[in-house]
Amino acid sequence: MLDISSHDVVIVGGGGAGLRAAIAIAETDPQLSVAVVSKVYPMRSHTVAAEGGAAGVRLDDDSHDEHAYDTVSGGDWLSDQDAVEAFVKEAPRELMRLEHWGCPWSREPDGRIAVRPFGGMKKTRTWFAADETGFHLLHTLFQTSLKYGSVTRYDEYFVTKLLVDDGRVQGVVAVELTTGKVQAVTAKAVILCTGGCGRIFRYTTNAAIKTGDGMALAYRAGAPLKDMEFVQYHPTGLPFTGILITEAARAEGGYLLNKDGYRYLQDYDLGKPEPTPVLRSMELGPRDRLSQAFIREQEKGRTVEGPYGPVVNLDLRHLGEKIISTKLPFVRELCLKYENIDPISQLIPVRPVVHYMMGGVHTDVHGATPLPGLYAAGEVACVSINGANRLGSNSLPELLVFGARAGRAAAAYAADQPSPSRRLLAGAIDEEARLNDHYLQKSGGRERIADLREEMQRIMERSAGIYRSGKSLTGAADKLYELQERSRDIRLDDHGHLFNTELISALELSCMLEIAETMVQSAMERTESRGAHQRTDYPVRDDDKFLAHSMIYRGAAGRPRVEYAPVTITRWPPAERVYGREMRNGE
Amino acid sequence: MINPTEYLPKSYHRRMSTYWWLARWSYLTFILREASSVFVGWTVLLTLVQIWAVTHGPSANAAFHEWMRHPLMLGVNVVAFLFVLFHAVTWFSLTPKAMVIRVKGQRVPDWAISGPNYAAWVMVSLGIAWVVLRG
Amino acid sequence: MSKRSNEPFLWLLFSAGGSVSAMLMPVHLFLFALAFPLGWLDPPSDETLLVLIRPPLVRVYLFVFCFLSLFHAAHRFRFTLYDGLQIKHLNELINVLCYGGAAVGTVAAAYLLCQVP
Amino acid sequence: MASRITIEVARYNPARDHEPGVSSYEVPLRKEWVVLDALNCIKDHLDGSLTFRWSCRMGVCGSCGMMVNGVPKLACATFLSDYAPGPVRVEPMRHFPILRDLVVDTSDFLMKLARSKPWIIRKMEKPMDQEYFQTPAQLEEYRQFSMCINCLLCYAACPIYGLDSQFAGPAAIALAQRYNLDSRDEGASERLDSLSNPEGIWGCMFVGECTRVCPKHVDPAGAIQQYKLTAATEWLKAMVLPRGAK
Ligand SMILES: Cc1cc2nc3c(=O)[nH]c(=O)nc-3n(C[C@H](O)[C@H](O)[C@H](O)COP(=O)(O)OP(=O)(O)OC[C@H]3O[C@@H](n4cnc5c(N)ncnc54)[C@H](O)[C@@H]3O)c2cc1C
Ligand code: SF4
Ligand code: F3S
Ligand code: FES
Repeated sequence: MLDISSHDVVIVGGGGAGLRAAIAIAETDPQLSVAVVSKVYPMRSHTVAAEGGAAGVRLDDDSHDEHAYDTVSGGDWLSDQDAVEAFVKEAPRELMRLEHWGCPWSREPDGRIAVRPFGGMKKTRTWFAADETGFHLLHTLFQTSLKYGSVTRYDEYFVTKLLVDDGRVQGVVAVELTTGKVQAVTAKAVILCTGGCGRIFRYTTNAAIKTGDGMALAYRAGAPLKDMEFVQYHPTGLPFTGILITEAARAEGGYLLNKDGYRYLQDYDLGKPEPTPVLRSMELGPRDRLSQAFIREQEKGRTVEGPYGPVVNLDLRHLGEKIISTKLPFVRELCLKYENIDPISQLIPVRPVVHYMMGGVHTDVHGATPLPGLYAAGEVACVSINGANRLGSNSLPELLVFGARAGRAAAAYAADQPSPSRRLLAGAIDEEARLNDHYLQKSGGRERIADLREEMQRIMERSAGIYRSGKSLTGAADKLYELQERSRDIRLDDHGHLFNTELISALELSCMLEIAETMVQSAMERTESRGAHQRTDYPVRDDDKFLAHSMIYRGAAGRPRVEYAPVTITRWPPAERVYGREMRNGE
Repeated sequence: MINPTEYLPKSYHRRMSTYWWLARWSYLTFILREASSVFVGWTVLLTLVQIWAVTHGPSANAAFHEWMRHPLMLGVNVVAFLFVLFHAVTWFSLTPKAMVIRVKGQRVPDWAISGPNYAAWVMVSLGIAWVVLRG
Repeated sequence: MSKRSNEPFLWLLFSAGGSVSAMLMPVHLFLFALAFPLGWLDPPSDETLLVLIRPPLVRVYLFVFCFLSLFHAAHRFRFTLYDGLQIKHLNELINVLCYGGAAVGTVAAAYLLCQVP
Repeated sequence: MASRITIEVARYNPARDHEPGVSSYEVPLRKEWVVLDALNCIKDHLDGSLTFRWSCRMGVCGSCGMMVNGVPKLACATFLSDYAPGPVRVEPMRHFPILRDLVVDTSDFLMKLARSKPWIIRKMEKPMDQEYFQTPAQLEEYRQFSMCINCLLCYAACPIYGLDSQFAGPAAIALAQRYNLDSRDEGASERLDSLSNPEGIWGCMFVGECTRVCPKHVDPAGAIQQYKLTAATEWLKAMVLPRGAK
């Protein structure tokens, strides 16, 4: 049973980036028909979980240049500076647009939108809606999107393949979950907004749906992935669940303490402990450095042993009930609900957990990939503004800025493309046959999905985590190869068509295995340490060789091939990353 | 937005049982609260009969008093009283949900709205009793 | 269209009646249906009662008491029938019976109160 | 604490079954496990065909609503240990058509949500570079109602929705009220047009169970009653004021 439908632009993903792109197209040209295809209802997308806030220059003492500098230095000079400049300029406008759409931003007493400090930012510029910023942002976008008649939603459709013909991407193949029907959705342009891939790792703040599907779709279709070795660990996740305790908790003045109650960050060149938060210093240092400090403390035996491995403590007690319940209500709710801890009087055990993917599908500043007709925005894409390490609260504005840009660019592109060719149908039929042969109608098979997934997560956590080495990565590559082989022998318990979530898990696993492989390969070839990529065997940054983006292609026989592309430097030449102290030779 | 899902598989529709209101305590209290309407109506009826009796001389009055003393009537009226009481209590405690009053941006707590309600209720009841009993 | 729906009107009557009956009904019922018949309290004589209800203000009071309480009860009873017994398809009939009954009661109250000598 | 607990899960596969049945599974009982962990354990290791929705595992995406021992709950925010020694009964959310196992068809809600016009409606927009000022007190007016995660537990709790699926239901109305109360919005009368009818606010009988089960303390019951008050006041105004004055 195969259905076909046709639109001008198909957006894969209904998270922040996808919805922003949809609205941008609907506003640019109401004549264009837009499809939003998403494997979950849009308001379930993981943007909903973002807590802390969204950065955009707001106060008089701040400037676009300072935001750009923080972003570039935070990214260890791997960011493309033209993209960063566009980003910081458009971010405040995008955030203001959300205010017009009804986002309940937190306010100053006089009614102006309030901002809070955030990690790695020298100025206070993070807009927030209590500590449920992503939730409010996503629902505002979703509810606003409901008013556009030109947007058609395909809720709970899982995209399995990009349709490529004549060198151009012209649609997608998707499985409708409720019926199991395979649907070809053709279009003149496709925008990938499928979010990240944190589920490749054992401990993560990411939701179940973050399985790197979009990256795999693009990669398989021939588009390169960029900077895949840069995986961000967030220093403060809850130990068992990986649930995030937002950076805002530290921005409001929380301390990180080791087992002796000592603010250990002072030992790692992150500044001196002050009673109140100092921007770009101590607890407000960047995430990569904080996560690395945790591992160092662990090596020194100064972390606390918990039932789920070592932890340190986040101390909010001195903030008092009022601040905690007005500025961090969700943090308190999460602690009470999932750890049975009240942060007003108790320490919160935390550990670094995988949080965000700096790398992704390579795009230019308009969200266009090298593959004609294919665009990408949001966490799935790598523009790149985040470089080797993303600063907290830069992702939400990135979704908006580049979601809108990709939407406009795709609309312009679609406007003068011919209608998709009939030959695409053949591709869809092939895909339907593949799903049947490989999964639904396959008999035999011994491997359980969960076993393979758990093993992959263990390997990645151990060998490609906060610190990696040539040796650990080679081992991981071998193991991943083995898992890929084993995954051919997967056994499904569920052979039905209706709402077959097991089939979806199998497809997600195949995406994750493929993306994990690109991470390991890129990490192996980058023999330096930069931002979130820390090699114990190459501990220093090597600008001569690696001030470059790694571009990974799916080569012959599906093996990854890495090339390097230059980083765009406009106004900020590479320098030392300094936190918590004055720069040595001036800025 | 338009949702293109036209074709839906055979989904299973459940019907509410006729006794759904027995399934949960809160549903039962809801139904009891709604059932109080019968006794509110009943009380009005009693009042009307009584007005008629009072205005129609001693024999009508006597018959009315006789009627009210009948055990069956007393039984019904005890139940009616309990229901009417239940109506009053739920009514006052639910009022603050429907009426949000803010003072200086702070929502006035529920008790601050239902409290005066209860107080007024007691005062009014005592007042009426006084007027009736005074004579 | 829907703005012309008479639900707001019925709801206003329901609410007003709810408040009136909550405030006044328990004490009425307690005195006349329990305390006096059971002899817990000495009832006022019938003449006293007649004197008591004679002033126009008291008659208005009694009228409002009956009228609003009846419409409160009718509105609630209507929905109890819908939901409790799941007979929403008899919508029209239920409406006529409930609000019609309340209307009849209201007219009766008016008539009786006018008859007070 | 016993180390294992029995979970009875409602199962329904439309391709095979005429009506839902029940399967029992035994899973480890761990202190930090929620019902969702148990379901995942079953799916991963015992029966891969068990079907349910979930995503965030932190009570914010609204995917995992189901009946736990007869009460609508988020599976990811409901601890197994609270039900020890068991058994725990897990069923699909009441009042919705069942698609499969624990998955219900919620498309009806999405239609109703759109009918509530949950977006800012204004006659005149400010230029994009200017903001609408909104004091914390004005924010507080509607903040509570903006916390809805669309989990639909309130629909599963509301008997009125169960009796009459035409009823707009708690969350859709609460979200309309959220925009009505937003100082930036001017769409209240437009929304009233689509909600002041027997299937809208007037359908609610103030059972109040919606508020009791809401995991985000939205208080839809309150929202609806307040909405009724506003609607009735508007109606009175329209009656009293001469036509067109408004
Ligand atoms: C816990 C947490 C807190 C965070 N806090 C902050 C913060 O405070 N500030 C900040 O700036 N950033 C924060 N981030 C990062 C930020 O939230 C994410 O990077 C961002 O929301 C990603 O949005 P997205 O639109 O790219 O993807 P998502 O919101 O993840 O959406 C992906 C969409 O793609 C769809 N999809 C995926 N695969 C398929 C497929 N195969 N077929 C069909 N559809 C598919 C999904 O259904 C979904 O709709 C946080 C992240 C996490 C995990
Ligand atoms: S009102 Fe509460 S229960 Fe209802 S959908 Fe919203 S969050 Fe869920
Ligand atoms: S439970 Fe239902 S009847 Fe109203 S108060 Fe809540 S919507
Ligand atoms: S999984 Fe997101 S709310 Fe439960």
